[in-house]
Amino acid sequence: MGKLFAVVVTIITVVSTAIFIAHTWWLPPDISAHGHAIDRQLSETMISSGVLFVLSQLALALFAWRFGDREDGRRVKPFPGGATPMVVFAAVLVGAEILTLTLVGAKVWAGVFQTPPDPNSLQIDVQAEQFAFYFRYPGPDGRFGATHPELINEASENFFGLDPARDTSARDDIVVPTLTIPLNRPIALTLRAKDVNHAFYVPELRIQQDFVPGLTIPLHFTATQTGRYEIVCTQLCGLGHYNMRAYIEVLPQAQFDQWLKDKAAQQ
Amino acid sequence: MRVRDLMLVGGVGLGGTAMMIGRAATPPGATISGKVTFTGTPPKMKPIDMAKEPFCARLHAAAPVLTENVTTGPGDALRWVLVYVSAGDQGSAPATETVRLDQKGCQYIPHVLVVQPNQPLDIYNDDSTSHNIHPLAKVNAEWNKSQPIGAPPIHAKWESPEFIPVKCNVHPWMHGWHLVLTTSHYAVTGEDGAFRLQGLPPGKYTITAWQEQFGTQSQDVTVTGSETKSVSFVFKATPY
Amino acid sequence: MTHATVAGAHRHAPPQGFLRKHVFSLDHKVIGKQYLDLALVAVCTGMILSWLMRFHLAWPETPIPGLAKLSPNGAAGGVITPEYYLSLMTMHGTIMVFFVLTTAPFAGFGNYFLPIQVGAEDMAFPRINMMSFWVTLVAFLVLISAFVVGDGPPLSGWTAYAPLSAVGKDAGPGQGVGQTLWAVSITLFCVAQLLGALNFVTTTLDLRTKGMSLARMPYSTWAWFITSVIGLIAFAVLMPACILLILDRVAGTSFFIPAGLVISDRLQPHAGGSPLLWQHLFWFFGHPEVYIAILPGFGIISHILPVFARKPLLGPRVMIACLVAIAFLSYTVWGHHMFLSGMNPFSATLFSVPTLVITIPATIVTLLWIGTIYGARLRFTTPALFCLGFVSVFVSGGISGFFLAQPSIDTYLHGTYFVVGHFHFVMGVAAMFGIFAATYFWAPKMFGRMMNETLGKWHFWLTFIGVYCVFMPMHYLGLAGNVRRYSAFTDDYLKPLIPLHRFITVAALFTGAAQLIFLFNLIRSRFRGPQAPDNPWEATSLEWSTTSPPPFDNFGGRPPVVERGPNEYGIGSGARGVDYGMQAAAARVSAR
Amino acid sequence: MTTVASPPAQPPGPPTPAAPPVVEQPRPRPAQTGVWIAIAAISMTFAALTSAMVVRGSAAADWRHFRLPPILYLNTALLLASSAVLEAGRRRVAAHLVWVTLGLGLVFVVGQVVAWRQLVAQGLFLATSPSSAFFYVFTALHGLHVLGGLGGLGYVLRRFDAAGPAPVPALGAAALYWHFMDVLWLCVLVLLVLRV
Repeated sequence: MGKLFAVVVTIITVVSTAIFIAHTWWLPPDISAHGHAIDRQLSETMISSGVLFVLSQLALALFAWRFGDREDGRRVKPFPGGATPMVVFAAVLVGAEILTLTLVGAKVWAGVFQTPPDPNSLQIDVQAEQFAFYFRYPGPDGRFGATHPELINEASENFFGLDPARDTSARDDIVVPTLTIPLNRPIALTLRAKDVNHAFYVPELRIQQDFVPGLTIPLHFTATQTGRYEIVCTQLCGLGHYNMRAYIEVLPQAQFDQWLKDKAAQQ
Repeated sequence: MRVRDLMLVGGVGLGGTAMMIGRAATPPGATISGKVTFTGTPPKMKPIDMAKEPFCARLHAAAPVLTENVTTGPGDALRWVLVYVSAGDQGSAPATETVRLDQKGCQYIPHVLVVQPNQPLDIYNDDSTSHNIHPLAKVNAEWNKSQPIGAPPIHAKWESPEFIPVKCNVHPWMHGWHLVLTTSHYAVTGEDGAFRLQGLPPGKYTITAWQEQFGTQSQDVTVTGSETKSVSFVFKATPY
Repeated sequence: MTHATVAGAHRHAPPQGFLRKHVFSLDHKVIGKQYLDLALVAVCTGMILSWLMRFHLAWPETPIPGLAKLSPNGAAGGVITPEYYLSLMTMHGTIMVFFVLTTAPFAGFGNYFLPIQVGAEDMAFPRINMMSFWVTLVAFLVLISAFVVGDGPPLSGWTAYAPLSAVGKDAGPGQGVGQTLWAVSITLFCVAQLLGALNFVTTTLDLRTKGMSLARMPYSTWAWFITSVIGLIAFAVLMPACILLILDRVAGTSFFIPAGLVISDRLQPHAGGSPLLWQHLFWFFGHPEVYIAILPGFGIISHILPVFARKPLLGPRVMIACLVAIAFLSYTVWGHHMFLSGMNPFSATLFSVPTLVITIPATIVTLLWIGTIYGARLRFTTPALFCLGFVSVFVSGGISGFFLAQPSIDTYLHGTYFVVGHFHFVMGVAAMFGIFAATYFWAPKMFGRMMNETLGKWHFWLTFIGVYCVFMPMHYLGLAGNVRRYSAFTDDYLKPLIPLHRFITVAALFTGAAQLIFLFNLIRSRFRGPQAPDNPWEATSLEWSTTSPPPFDNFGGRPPVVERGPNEYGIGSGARGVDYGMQAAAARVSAR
Repeated sequence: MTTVASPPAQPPGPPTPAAPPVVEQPRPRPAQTGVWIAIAAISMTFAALTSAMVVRGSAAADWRHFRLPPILYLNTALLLASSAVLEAGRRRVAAHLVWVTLGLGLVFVVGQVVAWRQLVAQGLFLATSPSSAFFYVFTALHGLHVLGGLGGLGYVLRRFDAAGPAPVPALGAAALYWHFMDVLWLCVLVLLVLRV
């Protein structure tokens, strides 16, 4: 029975680890300026904790194989050195690993979430609602119109509650359901929720952030590859949660300028 | 089964307006007909970008669907206006035929749907995506149900007269109306803004026109015999 | 404390009549079994819910036969609606976390064995103990009633994040009456667990028998004791939070609902509340709750493993120190659930450090178990296999904690199946393995009959392989960015992952079906099978000094006098024969 | 709480031949211990609510300050008096003093209800403002715990009536709980005076 246990645990360990190593299922390619640091942190954690995982599972398997009761009256053997050396060793080893991970990881985290956005960033206002994202560009006047929740009217596509009748800066605001951004330019989003908690997650951008009703939360990044990717909601927001998505369209600067001009003309 | 359904939908989509204007082939009695128009600048009918739901976005890739809260037609006509007898109706037999609401291409078809109390209403999902129907009723019982792909039609009915806004919680742009009326004399204007109320016994009636954004207007009309009277409504429109 | 027969207040006459004996009993053993029966009903319910979810995820458009009849609202034509999926998920999480993982290892086994293991006749306050069970039962019934009342069960998850959980029925089906029932149920549950924990702590402190010093308490007793201290603090925080949530829902207050929310086209009449306040209060409870679920498992494994290794636990004092350290640290880490919640990003680093530090005691505990096996004479009985399985799945689940504890990596993995795989391994499966080990180990004591070993081993192998097939792939899904709490995977980038989901579903259905073996074995052994001797496993702790099952007052009026610690295995010459020293001399008591 | 009397755990091996003499310890009093533990849990509950109040109040534009109903101070005096009476009752093991405490406690609860009615008369309801909401929540939750304490006193009085020795441990535990209700109320009152 002990040998069977050892074999099963070994097979499980080897297969699980092999799939991780082979990257059979893995992160999509990174398209952000900051993502490589996160990927490196992930790989380092994967290696160090993977070693711990394999060693402990194999030790468990080995001991189960070796130390079955053969009813031969053999005396039990104490663990070499008792608990203390092992405990000290484990504490030092894991402690060192934690220290490294924290020091490096805190730097990575701070680089993404604790730095101010580039002053030349493109400002885009994001509103999450059940169950869609809407993106607002300030339009030719460079100013966002004020929002009034009581004026929100989805039937007339007034998703942000703008007041074009009285507020002239609101008239040229461009509101679209697809986040269209230029390549290699810092983007600064302000996240606001209309109703409940939501989240902004683009796996390729290696970025995720919750929307919290009542708060305006900044988020910034730079995309380094053109293409069309999905933005998904990762914070349970109600019955349509699974279908809450938008696309992010990364365009070369010239194409983006043209797109913005076309949109402004439609307002 | 599926094909028949689709044909039925097509039929309703095309002929829906006509069916509602002329409910029966010239019944006896008087007729009130006319046109609903607007003055001033109405809000733009904005194209709806359905990028969030790729299935629907593909359907409308060539010509985007426009917002329907204020739908205008040639000659300043106003579409989707309900015209009905709000006072003076002597009552009629309750309607029993099933009314059908379709969700097709991420739109409610028809946008404005009229039923009488307890008239059976079947709601179909004709899209390859999940929909949600949430009538924001206040007098009647409010409900909120999703209809996934492959789910059977939802059988509903409304008990009391009420104008109920209906929304899809999953697709923010999907909006429609369920108008529950006790009278059987009503019409919803088509693209030309025209309406026709038929089979009215002689008497004095109040005719009311209702538009979801501009509100209501009423006129008193007296008819005798089988005459045809003409009435028109003009709503004042603002751009915002 | 040492004098066992503490005083008249707890000594009560054996009850007469069926109701007093088996239903409204004050006997901690009956109450413990009642908790376990409740947990059994709850776990079956919770597992059926997970089956429905898994089936729907693999084949979202295929009708499930019979479901249309059971739930015409949630699944017309047998196809699960998105809101019904979320309801199933919410109920699965709530039932499993509260009514299984808290109820079985802590309230159930703790109730039965804590008093016996310290040599007491009963809990310190038998009446409060009984009340605690009945309030738990009412809480469960209130929660379950959400299936049949109103628009169905709530859909905001077991974490019930405000404002989704606070604004009422505009937020969707089930968010009306259903969500209120949820909040009431959890409030009641908190009250019940506070009463239970009060009993556990008092009993441990005051009712230990002669010679039972703190250092001689078995590890399971230690774990229950520490768990109840955690529970006293955690449930005392969740209860007022739930009360505030109820008030937001029914009385129009705005504790958690900010101004200007437009939900279902309606401007909500609330102002100024803070959604993050709910998250802080919830996770201040929620993270320690994870340890409430798993620490009894730690204790049970540390208690059982030496029995079958025939060897004392390696580093007993270190083990207890680690349990205490984990309990203490569990109150400093709740923010790691909120790295991306919009709280100050600087505090993410502050919460990340203690989270990573917790891995030190957790690693040491694991190494102590593995070190205990070294040089042992392992007897591969079913409970022993579940102990070994526990160590394996705990390692697997614990390792993924390394990733999620780091905000920089959590930026990518938060809200994905990686998290689902992690917590199912570490608190779901590991805790369940603890429960299984405890059941096979203590069933002879509780019911007087041995459980069938062959069936038990089949159950172990199928479950052990099954859970790896179910939960290991979830880590791969998470790495691929698969978002959790989705009722269907309609996103382009998720579609290639559907085959893996189908694999998980098939594995989950099989693993679930394997539990029927356990259920059959458990029920059968109450009536059939060989009579259990007093000490079938040759263990040392006090419960094995009395009869199987123990008499009404546990020791037949002769409280044991403890002479040794619980760790005396592998002593003597090593020749065949007695290789262990019992904590107290076995005193054959007359079975009633 | 009591201290460990027995020897520490022994290493594996035969038990030590001469066990150290067992020192007589005071009898454990589970009722007392239980109340101390309950005090810890209740403190935690009120601490959670206090932190919720601080968080909720820190950024609120809708926080409305109001004057506390003056009757609260009278109620405070009543509660403190009841505690003093109970302490005397505990020392003399006198049932009639427990009765007096029970009466004063009831009057306190009624007084709290009067305070609510005075607030309602001012138009301050539960949902009017977060300040009034917290006021009602704090006073109601404290009131519930006082009612629990009254139940405990009732139990002690029943034990007085029954045959047998006077319920000294139960009385001690009930008194401890009752004094804690005082301390808790004073904390709540200070918090309300400062914040509301």
